[in-house]
Amino acid sequence: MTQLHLDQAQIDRARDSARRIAQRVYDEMSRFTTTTVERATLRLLGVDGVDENLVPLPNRVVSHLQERQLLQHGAASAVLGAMKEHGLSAMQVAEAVAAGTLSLNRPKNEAAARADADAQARSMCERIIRQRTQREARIKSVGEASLPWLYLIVATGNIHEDIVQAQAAAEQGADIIAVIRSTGQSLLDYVPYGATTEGFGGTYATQENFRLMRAALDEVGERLGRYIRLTNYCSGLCMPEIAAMGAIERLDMMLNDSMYGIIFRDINMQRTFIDQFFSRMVNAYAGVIINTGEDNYLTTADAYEAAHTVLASQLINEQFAYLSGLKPDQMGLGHAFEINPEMENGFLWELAHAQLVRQVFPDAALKYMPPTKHMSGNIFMGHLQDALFNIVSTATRQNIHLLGMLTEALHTPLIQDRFLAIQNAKYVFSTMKDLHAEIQFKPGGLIESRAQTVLAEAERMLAEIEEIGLPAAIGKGMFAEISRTPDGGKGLDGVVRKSDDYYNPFPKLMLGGR
Amino acid sequence: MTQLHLDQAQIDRARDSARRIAQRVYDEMSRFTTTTVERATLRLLGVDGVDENLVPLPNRVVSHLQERQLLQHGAASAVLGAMKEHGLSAMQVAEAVAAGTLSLNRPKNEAAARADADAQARSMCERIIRQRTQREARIKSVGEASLPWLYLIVATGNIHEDIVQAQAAAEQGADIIAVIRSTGQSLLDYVPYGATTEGFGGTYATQENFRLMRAALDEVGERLGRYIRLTNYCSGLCMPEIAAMGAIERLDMMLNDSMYGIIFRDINMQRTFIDQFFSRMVNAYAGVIINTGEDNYLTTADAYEAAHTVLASQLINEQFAYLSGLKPDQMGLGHAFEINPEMENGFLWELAHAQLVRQVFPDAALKYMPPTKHMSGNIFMGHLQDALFNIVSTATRQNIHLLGMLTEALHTPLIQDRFLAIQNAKYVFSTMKDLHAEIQFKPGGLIESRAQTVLAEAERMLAEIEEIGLPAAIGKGMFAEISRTPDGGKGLDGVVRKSDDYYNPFPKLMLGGR
Amino acid sequence: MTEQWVKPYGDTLGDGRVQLSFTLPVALDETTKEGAKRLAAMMGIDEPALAHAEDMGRGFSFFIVYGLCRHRVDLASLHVVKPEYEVLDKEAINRLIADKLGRRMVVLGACIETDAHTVGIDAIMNMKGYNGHKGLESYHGMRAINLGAQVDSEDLVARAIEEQADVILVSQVVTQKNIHLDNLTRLSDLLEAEGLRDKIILVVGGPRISHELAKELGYDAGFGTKTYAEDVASFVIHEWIKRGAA
Amino acid sequence: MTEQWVKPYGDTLGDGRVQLSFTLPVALDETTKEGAKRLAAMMGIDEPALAHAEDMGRGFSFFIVYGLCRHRVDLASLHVVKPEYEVLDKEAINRLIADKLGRRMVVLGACIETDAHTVGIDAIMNMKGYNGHKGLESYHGMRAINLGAQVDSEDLVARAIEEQADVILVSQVVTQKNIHLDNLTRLSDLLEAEGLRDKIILVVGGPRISHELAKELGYDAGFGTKTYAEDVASFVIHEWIKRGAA
Ligand code: B12
Ligand code: B12
Ligand SMILES: Cc1ncc(COP(=O)(O)O)c(C=O)c1O
Ligand SMILES: Cc1ncc(COP(=O)(O)O)c(C=O)c1O
Repeated sequence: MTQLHLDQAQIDRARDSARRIAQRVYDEMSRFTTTTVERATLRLLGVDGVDENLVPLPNRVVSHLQERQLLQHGAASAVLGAMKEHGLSAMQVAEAVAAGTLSLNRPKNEAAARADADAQARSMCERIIRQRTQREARIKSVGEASLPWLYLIVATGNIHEDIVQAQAAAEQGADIIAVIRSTGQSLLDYVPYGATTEGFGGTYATQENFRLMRAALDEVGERLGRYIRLTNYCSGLCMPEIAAMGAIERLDMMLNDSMYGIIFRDINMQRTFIDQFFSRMVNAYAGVIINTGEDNYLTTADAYEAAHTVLASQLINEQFAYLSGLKPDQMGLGHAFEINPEMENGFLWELAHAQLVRQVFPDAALKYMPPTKHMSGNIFMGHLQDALFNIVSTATRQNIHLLGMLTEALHTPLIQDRFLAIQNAKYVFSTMKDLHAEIQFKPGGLIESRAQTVLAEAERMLAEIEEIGLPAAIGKGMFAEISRTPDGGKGLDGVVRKSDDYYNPFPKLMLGGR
Repeated sequence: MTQLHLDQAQIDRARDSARRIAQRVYDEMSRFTTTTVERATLRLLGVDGVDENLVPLPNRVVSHLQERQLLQHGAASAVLGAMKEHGLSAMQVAEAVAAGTLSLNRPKNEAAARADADAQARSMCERIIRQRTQREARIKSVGEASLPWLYLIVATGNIHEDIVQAQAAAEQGADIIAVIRSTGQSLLDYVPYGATTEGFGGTYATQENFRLMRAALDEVGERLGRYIRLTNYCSGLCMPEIAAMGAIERLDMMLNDSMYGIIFRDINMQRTFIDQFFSRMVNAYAGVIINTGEDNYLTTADAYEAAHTVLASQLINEQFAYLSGLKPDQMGLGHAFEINPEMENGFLWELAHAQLVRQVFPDAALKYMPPTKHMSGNIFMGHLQDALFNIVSTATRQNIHLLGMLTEALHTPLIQDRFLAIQNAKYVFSTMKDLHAEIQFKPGGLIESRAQTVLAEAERMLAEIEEIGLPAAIGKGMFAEISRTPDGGKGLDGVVRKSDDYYNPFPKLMLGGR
Repeated sequence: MTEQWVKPYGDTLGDGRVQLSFTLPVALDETTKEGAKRLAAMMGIDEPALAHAEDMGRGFSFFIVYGLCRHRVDLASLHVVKPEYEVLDKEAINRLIADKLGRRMVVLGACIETDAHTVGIDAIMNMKGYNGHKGLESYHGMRAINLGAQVDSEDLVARAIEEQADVILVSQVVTQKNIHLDNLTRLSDLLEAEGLRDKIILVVGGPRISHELAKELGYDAGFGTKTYAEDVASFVIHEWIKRGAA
Repeated sequence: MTEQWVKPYGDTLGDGRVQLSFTLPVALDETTKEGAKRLAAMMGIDEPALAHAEDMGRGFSFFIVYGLCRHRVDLASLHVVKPEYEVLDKEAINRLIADKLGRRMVVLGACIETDAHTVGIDAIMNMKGYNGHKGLESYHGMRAINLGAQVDSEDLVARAIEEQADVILVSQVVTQKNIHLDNLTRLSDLLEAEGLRDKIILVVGGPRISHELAKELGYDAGFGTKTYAEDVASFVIHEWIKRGAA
């Protein structure tokens, strides 16, 4: 497609607003840590496993520190201090705490504990870098998928069945496999442990499940000569821990949004902003591509009326991402083809919107979501909606292409649904291969005007948010028509004001001294 | 769509070649009549019905004249002479001939017989004009469908079941109903009689079936507030008779091609050209829109390689149509979306071709056919091929839009196949309503270049045909890769050289003195 | 009652034509194809024709079958369980509530347990409503309290007691592995345990919910796709009146 | 033989998930919907869910159903009728013909009776072939005569006598109202009547033709979609050798 005529100064103004909005949240929130940030820190320092009640050890240790009013100093130095004092490994410390045989205190020698923590953290960072290097090496040796990457979900609830489906999907042409998470996991304030075989609408995200799926995809990728990317959900009450687990197990992408949990899971907003910062930092360091969740707005709000909220949110997500060290090519900013199929000229509006997003974020790894909300049980009609989505995607050069399922309104995908979805996308992408370069928008026409309008509305919205602050904006239901308050929602009890001597070894290692 | 840059002089040259090609065939063929032209003439003069062996009376009379070496003078004056001499109606003459109680001769008073024939013919012409007027009045009173007209087939083999399906189709959105003809009817050298309930892959075309379906569509059209057009096949060995029946029963459209029978039914070419001229004259007079059959070429030849043969044939069909008095808006020149779905950029080539045809024939009522050849038993994939066809159709503003069936490779349409086809088209046409005006072709791009190439190839092909003559071109297999010779094929025995005093009252009435 | 037998219809009355698609967990070969046809035959499909058979890789094959269904059903013999009430408009409902209750009816709504799909319950409860049909919040005869997503059954029951609810409306959208059955049973058991079941009109809705299923689970009614606030409200006031009469 | 039971597979081994669509010749209402589910149940579909139900106007309704197929089939128990031969390449076939016949094999091809779909028979017979697989005309061991469309069975048999044909290849594409069965039976009866049936290898092909059907009709083999010249040629020479041996 030729470019739409957009006012670059207007884009810059909108982006500047977003930067100040994000910075203000960041400045306010960096005075806090959370239970899950500390648990993630412990995981990165080597604590894993569960107690006899299946409570993860990182939870046990952090609760212990919280009870003893120590968490505000950061979990790292207390644990590292105990390791040195008792000659234990991190795991042994955690086990002892869980067994009640060890009580943690502030380290005798804070400086030494910090130095130890740094050393331990450095070795984890090296491990993560090795995974990152291995990803690059594998892509080089087995081969890289061509753009757009076809993204498919598996959601059987059973990791072993998921593997069967994921490998079949890869054989059929998937470039990315997302293991959908069980409903409800995002509200668990711990991460389940081990391989799991029961879940509803998805499979629990656990480190072992990550590992199993990673190995399965490496195997099938080698066979197919195409590196198959693995994705999971870095959202909910354990966002930072999932990021840590993903970094260790070489996940390639993570759903990771700055506001999704607040809006769609009623998770407390302070908690989310803090967790989000830490998790993104880990993702950035691990070379993970994050996927933001603006597409979700259009499942509750109308795709035409709320188009500008998607763009405004993307600009905010982008700025939060920069603050955590993510590069543009790690930003899978999300948007979606959620237009009502009964709307006259709906296709034109989707085309305008997708192209607008493409131009505002020329270097981002845009994630484009298929129709979901207006899919019905008429699978034949649904297959067509997906085809039109595929067309817009190729015409506007999206990067990460989630495949629409003809049975979206009915069930998580059956194996044949995925098969048909891939055929749909491959047909469209091939028969329209060069369409994007051949077709031009009429200057001043409906499509261009629509894009300009959406941009102007997004600019105005961001100016308003800058005025009142992001929490107030969310309070007003400016995103997805859902309103949340700063002190409402789940997980506020996990937010802890840092003491002045709070210590965490990772930010300086991962962000390079921020 | 904006216009492609095409060389108008090149178009003019191609059209001039086609004019000379058609004129030459016309000049050679107007020295002949055929058995079916004479039978059609008799039908228009009021002969109908069958004998006890179900042989139609027009056939009995024409055979009788042929046996008596009288056919070369034209059937009209012999019959009219006998009417006057014996005080009989046309039907009574035919019955008497069939019963063997009357032998026809040259009329005693040739001039009087001709005058009677003229009078009788004039009253039939008035009847046809009344049907034409009624069509216009009905369109005005019940309402006209919006463009493109959705064209659906019914093909149960049973006229009563066809009516059920046709009315259901109209309710679902069809603007045009085509009653597909039984396989094999085109090779019958007579037209079956009465309502029929057995056919294979279609229902016999009979005057009674025409009448029943016309009434059913008038009824449903009134209910829906939309005049529903009726189509049948004016092809095969009885082309002129079908035209006559259609004119009488107010059919609105007719498949009527100058070469289809030659190429696809191996009907003798002389026979076809003569029959074609007469049938088109009747169609023109009755206000019928003809549909030509170039789409069929691409069922045997490749859609990409043979694209120019379609254009060349359309130009020839156009010139033949002018010779018979058809106006551009009665010319449903045919083309088709028959590209191999596995061909890279295939959609672009189809877009180029459809737009080329649109621009070369700006005033024609273009008939655009859906994918058929590359449809497979994978109905889900087929539904998508049909959607892409729908897109090209609306983007290039076609007039008569045949609906593609997801089960094309399997069976004549089930009621649900039609239902889904209409949903497909309506969705595309609505969601892309103004796309045609919004999207422009890149100047000098792949699409434009492709259109220019096809045009150039068509011009070259027509120049070559002009050189060697149309019969020789057909002999060389230049259309559809099928070769036919001037004396080969079925029906040559029905070609009769006109005597110098050959008389037929219709051309001068219908063409206004040509 | 006169019988009314029907059969699937393709292009001729009684032809029985149906379309079928499925996957078999085996690689494609002649035997698998025969197996696919055999399965169709076991379903009572005469002349099953494999319209399409395609290998999906990794030992899976996809099939599309057309054929003639031998079965027929007598529609006249079917007894369809559906809530019996007349759909009224907002005014009429408000008037009935005023008449019969003499106070506002308290309606509690929630998406229970792990289910977070609120769009459906919002469509019924919230002011805005759905497709131009205003929600229960807009009925001045009702006090409509929407608790939103992922509400624990315990919390819902506690709240029902607190608010002296007349009606509980629950939404269940996720049905994978039949999780909705567990959730719904759990709620009604809790209400039973609190001795509230008879006092409260208990209604469930969602795209895969039928009235029949709701009744089986001991609910008073079930509503599927394309339900509007007035449908539920009409049922509820009707049910209230019926209970009063009983 | 060890049993190999299979069931349709959706997302869990043994779940039996299938998709179904059909029309009922009645207007849509709750009873019709129930009827649709009942039909699915009669087919052995457990938990039939109406994914979609839509009125089509004029007393027709369209249904899409998903459910769990109760049936399973033991693949190991199936005996698939298929022509037994090894597919050879052109060279090998030509060599075998030279060896065993010592002359060119005469192959007559036609689309018989009302059927005018020549693309299939052309794909097998003509020089050009199909999808890069050359047709029988290109086999120097064969004299391939393609009579084209709508050939009367009588004419075909007469020509077979005249040419001393070894093989007749017929194509049947139109199958509506089973017209192909009539046509094919007619041809084989005529050959029988002429006493030619045993002398000639008789093969039929077309998109809806299976080997099983061909055998039932008394043909030597049947070929469906995606057949190439070498498949037929391999069968034919194999059959010739087998007959010689017998
Ligand atoms: C929007 C949506 C979401 C949004 C929800 C946002 C929100 N605040 O509600 C988000 C993105 C958050 C989401 C998340 C998930 N979703 Co979701 N989602 C959908 C989607 C696209 C649309 C649902 C919708 O809003 N429909 C519109 C409303 C108006 O329709 P409705 O719910 O049917 O409601 C009407 C009637 O049913 C009835 N009704 C409904 N409730 C009630 C209650 C009463 C009392 C009454 C009277 C009537 C009534 O009236 C309503 C109006 O007419 C569907 C797919 C689809 N097209 O249907 C999937 C879908 C429902 N989701 C699904 C899944 C699996 C999930 C996840 C579990 C995936 C995951 N593992 O991450 C998550 C987790 C959510 C959770 N914990 O529950 C599956 C469910 C599969 C199944 N049958 O079990 C679906 C079908 C998609 C799929 N094919 O996989 N989802
Ligand atoms: C092209 C075509 C035509 C062309 C035919 C041109 C020609 N010269 O052949 C035209 C436009 C003339 C035509 C007309 C009609 N057609 Co037509 N046509 C088709 C179409 C689109 C493609 C068929 C084709 O060429 N396939 C490609 C070839 C290569 O595949 P194939 O035939 O399967 O052949 C392969 C194998 O089957 C096998 N094979 C085939 N024959 C043989 C023989 C032997 C011995 C062997 C070993 C193998 C073999 O090998 C081949 C190569 O692998 C199909 C729909 C579709 N997509 O399939 C409808 C279709 C076949 N036609 C159909 C109908 C009804 C008609 C008409 C009767 C409609 C009408 N009433 O006017 C007419 C009349 C034709 C007649 N008298 O027979 C129906 C048949 C329905 C049915 N099952 O009965 C179809 C399915 C369309 C539909 N859905 O309605 N048609
Ligand atoms: C950014 C983001 N996070 C998470 C999820 C999944 O939700 P949860 O993990 O909270 O169930 C989604 C849903 O698509 C999402 O877009
Ligand atoms: C112009 C034309 N005539 C006739 C037919 C139908 O063929 P027939 O009537 O010879 O069976 C077609 C086929 O689509 C056609 O395009």
